[in-house]
Amino acid sequence: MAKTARKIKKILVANRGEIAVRVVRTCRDLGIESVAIYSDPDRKSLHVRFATVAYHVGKASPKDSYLNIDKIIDVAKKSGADAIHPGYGFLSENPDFADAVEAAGLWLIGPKSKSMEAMGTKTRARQVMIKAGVPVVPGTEDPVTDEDEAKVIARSMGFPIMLKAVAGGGGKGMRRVDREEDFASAFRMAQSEARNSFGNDEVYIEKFLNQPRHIEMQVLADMYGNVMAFVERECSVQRRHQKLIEESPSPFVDENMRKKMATVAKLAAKAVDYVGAGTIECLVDDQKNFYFMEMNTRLQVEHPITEMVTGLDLVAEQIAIAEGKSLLAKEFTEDFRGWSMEARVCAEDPARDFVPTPGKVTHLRAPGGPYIRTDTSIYSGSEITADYDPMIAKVISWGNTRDCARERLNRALMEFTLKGCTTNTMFLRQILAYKPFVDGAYDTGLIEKYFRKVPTWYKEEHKIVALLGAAIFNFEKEKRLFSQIRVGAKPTAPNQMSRWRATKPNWSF
Amino acid sequence: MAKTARKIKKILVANRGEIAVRVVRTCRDLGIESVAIYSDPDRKSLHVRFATVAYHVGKASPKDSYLNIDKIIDVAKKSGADAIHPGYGFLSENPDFADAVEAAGLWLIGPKSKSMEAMGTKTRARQVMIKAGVPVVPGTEDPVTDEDEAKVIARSMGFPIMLKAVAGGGGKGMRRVDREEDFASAFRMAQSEARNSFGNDEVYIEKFLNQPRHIEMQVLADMYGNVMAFVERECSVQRRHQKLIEESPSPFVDENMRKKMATVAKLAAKAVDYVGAGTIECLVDDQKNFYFMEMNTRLQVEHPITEMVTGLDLVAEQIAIAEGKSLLAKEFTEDFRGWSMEARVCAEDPARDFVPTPGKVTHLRAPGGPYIRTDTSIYSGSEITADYDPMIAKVISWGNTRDCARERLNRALMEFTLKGCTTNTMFLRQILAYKPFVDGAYDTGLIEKYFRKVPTWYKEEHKIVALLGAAIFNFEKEKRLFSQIRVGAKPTAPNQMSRWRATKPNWSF
Amino acid sequence: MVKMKFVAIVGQQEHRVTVDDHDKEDGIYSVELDGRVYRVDAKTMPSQVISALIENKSYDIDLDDRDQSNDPLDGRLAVRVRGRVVRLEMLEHRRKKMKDAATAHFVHSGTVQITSPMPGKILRYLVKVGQAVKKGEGLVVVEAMKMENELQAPKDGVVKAISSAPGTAVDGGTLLLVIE
Amino acid sequence: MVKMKFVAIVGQQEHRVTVDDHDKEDGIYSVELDGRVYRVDAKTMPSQVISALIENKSYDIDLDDRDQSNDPLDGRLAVRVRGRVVRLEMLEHRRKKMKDAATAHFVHSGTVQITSPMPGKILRYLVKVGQAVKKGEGLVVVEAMKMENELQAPKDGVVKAISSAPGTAVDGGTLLLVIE
Repeated sequence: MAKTARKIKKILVANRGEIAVRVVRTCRDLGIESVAIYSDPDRKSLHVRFATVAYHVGKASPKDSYLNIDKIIDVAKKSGADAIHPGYGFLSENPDFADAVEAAGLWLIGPKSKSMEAMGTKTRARQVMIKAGVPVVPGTEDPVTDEDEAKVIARSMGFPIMLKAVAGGGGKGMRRVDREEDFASAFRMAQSEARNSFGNDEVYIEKFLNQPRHIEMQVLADMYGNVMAFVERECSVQRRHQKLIEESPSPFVDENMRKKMATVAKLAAKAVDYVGAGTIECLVDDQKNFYFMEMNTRLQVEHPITEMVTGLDLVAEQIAIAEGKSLLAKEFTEDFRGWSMEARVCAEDPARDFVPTPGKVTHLRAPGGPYIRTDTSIYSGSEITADYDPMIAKVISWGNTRDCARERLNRALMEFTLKGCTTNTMFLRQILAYKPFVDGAYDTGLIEKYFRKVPTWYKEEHKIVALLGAAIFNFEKEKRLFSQIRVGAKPTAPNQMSRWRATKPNWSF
Repeated sequence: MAKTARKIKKILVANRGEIAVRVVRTCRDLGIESVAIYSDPDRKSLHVRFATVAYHVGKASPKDSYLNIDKIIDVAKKSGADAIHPGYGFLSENPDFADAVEAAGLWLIGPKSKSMEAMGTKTRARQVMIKAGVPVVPGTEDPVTDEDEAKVIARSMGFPIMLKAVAGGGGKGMRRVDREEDFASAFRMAQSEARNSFGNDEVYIEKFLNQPRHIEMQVLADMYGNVMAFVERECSVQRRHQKLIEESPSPFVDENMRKKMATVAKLAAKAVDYVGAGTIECLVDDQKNFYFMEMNTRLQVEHPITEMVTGLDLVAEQIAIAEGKSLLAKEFTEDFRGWSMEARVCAEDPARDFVPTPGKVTHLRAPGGPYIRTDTSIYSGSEITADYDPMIAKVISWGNTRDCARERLNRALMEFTLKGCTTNTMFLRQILAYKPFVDGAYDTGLIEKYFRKVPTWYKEEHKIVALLGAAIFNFEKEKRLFSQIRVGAKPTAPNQMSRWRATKPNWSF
Repeated sequence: MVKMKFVAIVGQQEHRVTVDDHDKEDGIYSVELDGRVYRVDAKTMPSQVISALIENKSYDIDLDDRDQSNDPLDGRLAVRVRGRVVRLEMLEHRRKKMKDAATAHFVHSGTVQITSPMPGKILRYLVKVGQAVKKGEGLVVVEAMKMENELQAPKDGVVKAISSAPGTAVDGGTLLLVIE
Repeated sequence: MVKMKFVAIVGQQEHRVTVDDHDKEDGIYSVELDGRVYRVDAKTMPSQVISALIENKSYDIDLDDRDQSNDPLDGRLAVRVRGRVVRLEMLEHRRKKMKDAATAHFVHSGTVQITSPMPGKILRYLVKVGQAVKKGEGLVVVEAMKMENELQAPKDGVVKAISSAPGTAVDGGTLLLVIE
């Protein structure tokens, strides 16, 4: 990239969790100082410990801390930061924040507020894209507010339909409705989630495509109107519209389709004068037709798989663009290598309807070995609080072939060992070994299909081993209890295998 | 690679530590079952926990366990393994073992015993190489046994000279002698180390080259006489002939030299009918002349840096070759990408003359993020025993440029957190930041040069922070002691910050 | 050498287990399960994990007793083996007898307590005290980790009590409401 | 609120440190070092690590007291900050006074004890009891982690005692021989 006059020396990372750690790492690699911010429960988080300096910004609730624009700008000034990296989520797509950063004389590592605005509400974005000649999913052009009116529109469109929060993103405020009788409750839930997540309860209706795939294009755009598109990411493995496993390239996309998608992605980015890293999410039907769904005007959670197949550091690219560097004329739709997959490890229990499982991490052993990357903010001794997202780690693999990347990811998830809360690693491994996924012949209905027949959570071998282990565990416990009785009922020492814990008295009425 | 009739289904890994874990990982990725062997102190090691099955083979002393050929062959048969991977060290270059494996009707993942023999003693290897037209370092053709005679030879060659164990490898039994008056003790130490390490106390004398670099060529050879050479590895960062930091490619080697070295490496491998993965180690003088030093007829510790720049899994390649597959006609001397570096993390204290620091690992946090790979067999709760090598982990980085790989490795070593024993991570980071290394202008004298002026182990800032931390630590300790006195001198609970440990009574006489 | 008998329940099935420890070697056990004897080399790892070699097969067995109350007759364990979680109850056989005797006298009432399955925040109640509810009807919405989770009625009945106000932070296991 | 005074020694230098804890907030301290006051937000991490924010600068401070004997007057700590190890002694000021008083009466003899710097095995002694040795002369070879380590005489003297036979496994700190 060409030399430029301005140089960023200190970056405030307006985020938490693995993405804050991720950004701090690149800052270190580039010799840039980093400023962490943290809420009450995050004081001991890894991003605070890894950053050069750290500032407290408020209580657990995001609006008091990670969404508190005034406070964050104040910390940026106080700490001497010259730029702010917003990560994903929180303020990353908030045009008011972008304006506030600019007004404070700081640089936002991201697009201008007007690009965010144009893409910020889904209905507005659809209008802009239609004008730019980008194909969009059939649906309402404007938000629908009245439940009965909405139901009429849905009926005329034909079920299944999708309800989507106008201000939405990241799968929140999104509901698929298959039958008219489910419409009312789904509409209310979508509105409620939208209000709680984005402070805006407007939703609109989209046609639900047949066997749709979720395929997205990463773009980078510099200040001089150059836009670069990358090899696609396939993100169809979703549960409740939350991505679980992503891969790049997609097993469904051929060279011709990739070229077309890249052209459209660049068109979309140019239509909103985009600067920085962004992603054009598309729905793709079984005929390889693709439709613009939304543009995420920030880094994606799944950006590492694009890094793995291109050798780039997308955070470093974001910083370079913010420093005013111009993009190389290189096409990463052709120049990519091998295959990469990412699995999102979440603190939730798939065997109990994915109930969240916050808790204290008593032991963590991250996977290792060839072509495995782990991005996480947890460690042995850290606390997974109920205040934030259940995603606690991303495990990323690379291989010369898809099968190779898949087997490595499977192995890495087997190695991933966390004690203190249940995670979804086994579920992720079951999906990786599930035939439609192995064959690359899947769509966003994969998880639902998987659950249509109740999965066997364990086999006879596992049951026998569990019984043997549990018997030995209790045998040792009984031996200890017995010896304590004999020497006079000393309390069991902490941190031994036995844990007769006193629980809180039950609430009574 | 071409299809073949034989397929390996179960591999016994005749090793321990990180390399055993490394091999088991590839077995998993390929769907091959693995058989671990372990000595008394290794029962809880990661390779035992990761393997499909595990067998005890004897006491801590290698000759009772990891060098016990009969026992290992016995386990291989009992477990139903069809092949043995020897890792590095231990039996990996032992022709008797290779013969025993073959005699038992098993496959060794490695070369034939006659190739090992030809390269097994340094003097023999030199003779074979001279015959094949490979340049060797000037020195004695035969072992020298008489101290006085040896001194005369050394004097005539001119100091500095190198004493090397004929059966040596891995830097053991190797001494540099700068002055005649140091010769006698060095000769005896080299003989003694050689005897203890290899059961053979023969040593020979080589001329010590001026500002020599240690650069080596990885080769792969199939059963059909095809040999493939790879981009070189630079391993000149050594302390007492133990490699500490390796990189690929070398900052010193240009395309022309690489081509020449590849040609010679293939010549060397072919001269001994080599099959499998091997490494031709060369000494290179400041005029870019290179001399054959030895061939390691097994996988190297530093093989991951070659993997990182080529995208291959060298263990998988070894297995494929053992299955009879033929090599692709691809030249990895040209087709490599970016730069990779490896640092060897050892349980030793550089500030106290690198004294070994075995102990119990109470906390481990492995580094993560983009382009960082960690190969290790330790974990929170594992034991680092004094019985084996002090190398406990390899941290490997990749980058598009050398600087990028170097900064990432530096960052990863900063993240590498181990409690329970002192490691050399800070020392490794100091070398990574040391100007001759940063400039790529270094030779095997780098570490010595670094220590010529006593390194500052810390700065004023670190001292102040250490004082503040220590004061708070003792403040809390005193508060606890005080409260205990008041409530009646209860013992301090374990696992709190304070640890007034009872030490063993001192030995008295 | 110590020998103990256990009764285990997995799902609906009952299993008999006898454990013997080795008199000389630490961490070596002879375990009889449903008539078959296994030699188990079991070593304790940090955080309630056992590294076991069972006929040389290597397993990490991860034992989680967090669901146990402080009742010594509560032998519930969640055991993870190669990623799979097996939920079971394992009790020394005399304890099991005590428990069975105690349970025999206990008559189940028609009361069901709805507790929070995870730590979180009560967002809103969808029912009122005295209201009749049908099986599957939404009762209360708990937010945890940014996801709204609707808890549904496990049976038809009437809401007898509501424990707390919306906005309250709750632990896993906290009583939210009672249906009779 | 508690306030304590400490005396610290780093190398040859002595430092005065006063620590105050905050009366309301846990883990907030006011520490005066050589006349300058620092506000330190110090949180305890597993394995004797403190995560400290000192004027917002973030440090992991890793405290190692393994070298301490069980003498309460032994305040030796190895403190690691950003990879650097600072060895120091930190004692509450009254303990320091007690220690100084005790040491004042202690007359150094010319005896030096040579202890093993690490766990390992005694390979061989290079000297005999009664033998005169010169500074820098090899005394004993200890093997640890496959490396032979020769321990050398720190001063001229005579070997007074040899503790153990070659082949013996030793811990770090085990006495190997005595020179007078």
